[in-house]
Amino acid sequence: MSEAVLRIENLRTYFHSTDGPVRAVDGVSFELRPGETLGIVGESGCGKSITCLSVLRLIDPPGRIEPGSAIWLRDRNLMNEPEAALRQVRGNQVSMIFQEPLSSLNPVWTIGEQIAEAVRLHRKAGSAEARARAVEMLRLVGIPDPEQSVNSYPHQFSGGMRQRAMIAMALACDPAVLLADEPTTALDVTIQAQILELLANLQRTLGMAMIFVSHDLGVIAEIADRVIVMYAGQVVERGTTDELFRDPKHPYTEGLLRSIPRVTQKLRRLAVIPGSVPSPRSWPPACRFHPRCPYAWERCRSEAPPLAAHERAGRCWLDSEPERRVAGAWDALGGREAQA
Amino acid sequence: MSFKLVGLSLATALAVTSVACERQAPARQLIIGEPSDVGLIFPLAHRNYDLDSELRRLLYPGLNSARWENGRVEYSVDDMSLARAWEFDADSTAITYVLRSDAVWSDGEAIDGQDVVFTYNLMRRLGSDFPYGDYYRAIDSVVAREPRRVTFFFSRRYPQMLEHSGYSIVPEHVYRDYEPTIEALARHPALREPGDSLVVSGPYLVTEWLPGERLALRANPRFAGEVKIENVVIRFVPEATTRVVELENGSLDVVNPVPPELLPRLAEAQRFRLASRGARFYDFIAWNGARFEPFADPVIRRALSLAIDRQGILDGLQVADFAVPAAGPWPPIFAQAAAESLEPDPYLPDTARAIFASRGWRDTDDDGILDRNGRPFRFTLVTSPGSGLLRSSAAEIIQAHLARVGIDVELRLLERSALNDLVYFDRTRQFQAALVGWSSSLDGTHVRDQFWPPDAQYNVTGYISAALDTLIPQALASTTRDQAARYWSEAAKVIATDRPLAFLWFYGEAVALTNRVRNTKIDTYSVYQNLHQWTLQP
Amino acid sequence: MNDMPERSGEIRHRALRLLMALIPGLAHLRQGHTHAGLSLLGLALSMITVSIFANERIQATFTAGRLDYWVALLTLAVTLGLTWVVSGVSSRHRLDARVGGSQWAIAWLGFKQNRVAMLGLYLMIALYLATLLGPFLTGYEPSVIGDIAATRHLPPSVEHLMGTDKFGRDVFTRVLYGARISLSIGFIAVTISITLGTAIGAVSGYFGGAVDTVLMRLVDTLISFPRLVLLITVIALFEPSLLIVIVVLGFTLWPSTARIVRGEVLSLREREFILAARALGLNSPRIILRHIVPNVLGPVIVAATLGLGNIILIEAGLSYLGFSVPLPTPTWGNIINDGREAMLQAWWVTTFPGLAIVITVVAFNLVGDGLRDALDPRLRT
Amino acid sequence: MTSYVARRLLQAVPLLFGVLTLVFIFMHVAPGDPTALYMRPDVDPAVLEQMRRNWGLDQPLYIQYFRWIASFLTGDFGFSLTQNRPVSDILLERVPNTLILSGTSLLLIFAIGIAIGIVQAVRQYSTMDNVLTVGALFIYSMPSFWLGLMLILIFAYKVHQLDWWPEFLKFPASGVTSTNYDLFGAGQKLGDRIRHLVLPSIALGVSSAASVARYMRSSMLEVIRQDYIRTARAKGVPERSVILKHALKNALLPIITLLGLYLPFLFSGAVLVEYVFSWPGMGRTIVDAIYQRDYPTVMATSFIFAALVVVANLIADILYALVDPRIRYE
Repeated sequence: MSEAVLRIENLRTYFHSTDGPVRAVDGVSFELRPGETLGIVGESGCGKSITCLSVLRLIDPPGRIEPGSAIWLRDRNLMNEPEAALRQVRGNQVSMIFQEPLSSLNPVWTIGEQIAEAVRLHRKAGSAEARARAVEMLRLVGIPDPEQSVNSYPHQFSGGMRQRAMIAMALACDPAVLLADEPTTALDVTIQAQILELLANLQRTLGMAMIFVSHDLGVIAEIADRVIVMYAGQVVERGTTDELFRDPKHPYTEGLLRSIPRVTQKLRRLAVIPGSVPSPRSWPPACRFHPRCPYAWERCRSEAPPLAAHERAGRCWLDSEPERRVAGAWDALGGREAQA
Repeated sequence: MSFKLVGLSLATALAVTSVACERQAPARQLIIGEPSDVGLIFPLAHRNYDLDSELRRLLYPGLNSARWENGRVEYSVDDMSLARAWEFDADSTAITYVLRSDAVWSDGEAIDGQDVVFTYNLMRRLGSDFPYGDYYRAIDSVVAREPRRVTFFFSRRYPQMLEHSGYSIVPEHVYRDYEPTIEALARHPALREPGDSLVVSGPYLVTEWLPGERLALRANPRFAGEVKIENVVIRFVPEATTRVVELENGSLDVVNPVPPELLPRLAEAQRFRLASRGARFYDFIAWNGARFEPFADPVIRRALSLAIDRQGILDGLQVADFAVPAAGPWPPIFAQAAAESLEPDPYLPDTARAIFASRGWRDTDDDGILDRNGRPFRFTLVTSPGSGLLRSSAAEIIQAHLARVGIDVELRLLERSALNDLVYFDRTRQFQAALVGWSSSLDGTHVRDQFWPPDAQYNVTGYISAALDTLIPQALASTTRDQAARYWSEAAKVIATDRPLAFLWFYGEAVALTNRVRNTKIDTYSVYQNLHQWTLQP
Repeated sequence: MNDMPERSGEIRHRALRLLMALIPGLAHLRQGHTHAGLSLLGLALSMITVSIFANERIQATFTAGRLDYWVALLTLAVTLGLTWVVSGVSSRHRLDARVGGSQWAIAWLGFKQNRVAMLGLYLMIALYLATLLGPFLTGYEPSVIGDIAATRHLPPSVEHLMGTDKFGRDVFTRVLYGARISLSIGFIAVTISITLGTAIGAVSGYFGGAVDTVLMRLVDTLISFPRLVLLITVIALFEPSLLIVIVVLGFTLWPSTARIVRGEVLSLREREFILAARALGLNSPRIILRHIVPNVLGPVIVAATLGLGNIILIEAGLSYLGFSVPLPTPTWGNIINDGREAMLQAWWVTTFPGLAIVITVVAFNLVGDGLRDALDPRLRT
Repeated sequence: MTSYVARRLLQAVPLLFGVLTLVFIFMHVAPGDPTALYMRPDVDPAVLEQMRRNWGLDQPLYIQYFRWIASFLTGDFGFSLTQNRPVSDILLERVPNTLILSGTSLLLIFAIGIAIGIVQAVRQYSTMDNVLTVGALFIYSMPSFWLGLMLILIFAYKVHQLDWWPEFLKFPASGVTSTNYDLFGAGQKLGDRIRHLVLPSIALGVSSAASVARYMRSSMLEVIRQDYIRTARAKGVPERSVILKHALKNALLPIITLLGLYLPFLFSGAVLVEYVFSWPGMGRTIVDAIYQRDYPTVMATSFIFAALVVVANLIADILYALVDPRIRYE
């Protein structure tokens, strides 16, 4: 494999308040290779979105990326770059699309203006040229009648069209990396599929790398080559999509997988991970998952498990004591269960 | 970022303004500050405003020219009169004026007898639109037998014949075709937007009128006499302090009037001088016995008067140079004043208290307020607030003075319209005591207006006096001014003794001028009567 | 065994408790609540200072037979007493302890965090105290005129903190007494306008339809007309007096409150608990009074605080045009107006009452803003 | 759009009608009499009575009312009882002056208010933010006429006595133009007008500017937290453009509605400020007319005031539609 286009090392993003730091992202490392799609999955509040924003260094005070973190874009550490250089990276080499296409588009600007702005900024293009590019991009993302649509305002688009416009805007400058932060969550299921397909196609044709953030394992399974699972600000498991789905190492991943409804399993009880995501203000000590874990034992409460440096790894003591993984532990836990 | 924008626009604005700062010294221009605007600049439309009258006389001289001399109005012919001579007929019921041959309207038309006839006819035809009916009521007819000879025929011989035949004359050729109502005349283009096209006959032409802001005058080249100051601007500045600020900054040369509050300050300044208009106005308290029974007693009225320290108030407010305590309705400016004047009531609070006690008013319950039969000596004094008025300052002090002798005065301030309504128009006289002012006439007739007959509109206390019943008809029947003046002053003496009102003081408004302005004649009759003769030192 | 240190500790403890009982705020200070402690201590100290300096006047209270002296004395005693009571009670049960209590307790906590708003609150308390204590804070009478020539227009000095006016009256005294009128005008007028505005707004929003249309047209009419012109016209109709000014201000300022309340009610009307109350068959006045009014109280209180400042400004403007409370009753507007003509030689007569207005309005606005932030978490930034 | 404007104007008719009816009733029930200006002892009370009859003041109130409505509908504002001129002439002179003064103030209010609000929002909780917040509050709490008097005292009086004070910062205390205005060149004329406008428009507008700044600050803070601002930043837009291009237009939306709200407030202030600065505008006209019971002038001026407010609200709504594409008036 060729060298990583993006490599995150020990990323820590804390929010500082008078009651002490909120460790939203706490030591996350991963790498993204050219042309691949990396899925990041986890419940809301686990730090996925903050990780994405941190990559572009779009963290506002009181949030701060702690020293010691490194964001390598090929051979540049974005942590050491000045703001002006970062602006050259944003929207140009690394682009981002967001969950809520309506609120993420400026309501008082036309779609065309918003796409063209990035082109004008990064390509030093004139307004006619930028506009032409906007039309081209709209056509590329499959918006009908792009010459007309370019003059439309976001509120005149449907949800799916808005997300397509967002994608057009993000890809207008041919970025090497696309950060997609739950781009399909707010959409209808049918539209979701269309957008996923569009993203997959575009990624293939444009040859860019993509980080795809979602809480939906089904979506991840469809689009990602490799997956990292995040819990409580940390990476708890990584591996290829296949490996991960076939044989989850971490009980959290296991729990997530159990909660996916399957068409094949008629009328089976659908499992939900008991308890709720802990507050980032005070993560549980030792293994952060232990209060919700069906297998947890003494060690989990006293000692934090490490994440091995392999391509395939899980942050769990079960790795060293696999015999403790007993069947039926989930059911015994008697968490809230829902009817599928 | 946005700071730069703001800064830039500020800088531009300042640059532009600084261009205008290169103040050229105004070329021979006199700037006058007056509190309120003029009305329609048409002599027959004038309101009871000082500036309206001043401007009327300045722009539209009458047949004769009036001056205040030796304590009375004297009539003569000079450059401010349209006639060069007049004569009475044998029985003194007709006056024939000979018009000056060099008198022309500002548009070049000659002024002739027809203009005079037209003017006096128009007065009559205007009806209530020209409310000052005295001017024509005794005039049977005005006849112009020759272009330059006009004769006034009066129904009888009386003292004001010269005054009444000396009203401003308007050009017939300009207003001939207009319907005789002010509303119709006001639609004349020259009156709607006064400028050079406004036909006048006095020393000044109107160049521009910006209502509410200023009126600019320019010397009339067709005026027969000499005009010293080419340009005069009258600015309307309602706020008295601002007027004085502008005077001290040099952007005004004349301020009329100066409120009492600012007199001491200007009196000290070397660069200015103050000219008094002569003590013609008087303030008084009307005691309405019908609404507060004790006031019906002349002895109580005298005691009240003794309890007010007039000189103390004038000294305290530092206006003693511009006002004198009053005893009756006869102002000190009149020629007869010196001989006939009475001593104003002195300040004798102890005597006052003794008088009250003699009438049964004592402080029996020890609350500081006199009482009789369980009723306290307490009444409401109405007056109007208003800047520039001596009396509105004085009200509070009078309240304090009366409190010292045990009288509880409640002040009630009414807006001026409402006060007029209450005191003068509403004949049921729903007030107990009123602190108001009056300006004396120039011949003594105000003695009738204010005190006779008992049911007259302005006789607000319903004052009755047998002596006046004989004196006033005699005064009215007089044929000469001297004869009438004797009766008027006699009547004034009667009134002073009866004290239907507490006369407080006579005062004259003061005009402030920079020392550059010379050769002014400012008196009780007029401020700007000889404006064209004023000079401006560089 | 060794009870000596224990005993001395006991004594120290007792002495300390005695001291804490004697000196208000000390307990708070010891518990680390510097803010509360210092304000209590300061309040007590200033009251004691006033008592010492106004000794003669306090004694005069019993002979003068004047209401304002009694009010001042009462204020002095009550304030002093309160500092002890509050110090004793609240140092033990602090309000903070009751977190999770009502919405108001939470709002108070939020308000307390806001330093500027607290400053406003302190200013407001100081103003009201000064107003009530008026007769003890000055040695002069506001309306008594003495030897004018000798005392006229004296510049500020130790004798006359803010100089004297054209009648030789002490401007500081007049400003102090003027506060009484200006603040009470504001207070009563705001009460009227808030009550009226809340009632009309609630009715209009709750019933909607024709009632709403008619009432809101009225509100539009009143709002779209320059307020001062309206006030002048109305006051010219009657004659200016304290009562008329209060009533007219109160009855002309309600539309903005009505608008706010209506907006709140419109959104409340569709909420579950109102629908539930309706489904239960409660009658309209009951629903409005019991369910709607309490829920719009927050914005109304904010409007009231901001309106108070506004009314003081308007009253001053009316005074300037001669349309307010007649002389010699001092109001701040009156004093400014009175000194206006002497502005060039006696700047102090206009300047100090003006500053008094500014500080008062600032205080009310600070409190109003603080309340808004505290009561409406959405606006917290 | 045209039909929308027409509909709005039509809706304003009952409002204007209401205002005028209110004023009519208040004016005519108030004591006082326009003939007072002509009152003099030598004037026969019968003549004054005749004047009142000529003006129709002896008629029952409802007849006066309908008569007045009738002439009003035909566009006749009547004849001023005290100035002896058609009311329309008076208004033609006065309305522009008031519009110049309030217009300048409005510009000042929004320019300064918006600029300060932006700075405060961008530097939230900084020292500058706090200083500006407290400063704005102080200014906001000043009575406009008092501020006017103080401005005159300082900038039109005291500084005139200082030699070192720059000439162009010595302002005139009153008036609209200098007396020798007509002799000036075009540039000087403009400068002269601006010099006369400085103090009154500050006295009139500065308190509202402070309140615009407060609104702008919170509006801007609200907008800055929006997702599309994050989008803009993620596009690599420089911070300055993020604020001035992406955020400003959105943050201005609630501010535009203030435009209509401030006009009545400004007109109220104008009544006082016009007095202090001898500015011949509508405010002074209406107060004088109220004093003198000049009914036709009061009615007509009230109408203009209310009509201007209606128009300003309409303009605000149209502006809103222009800035916010989501709103379309059909």
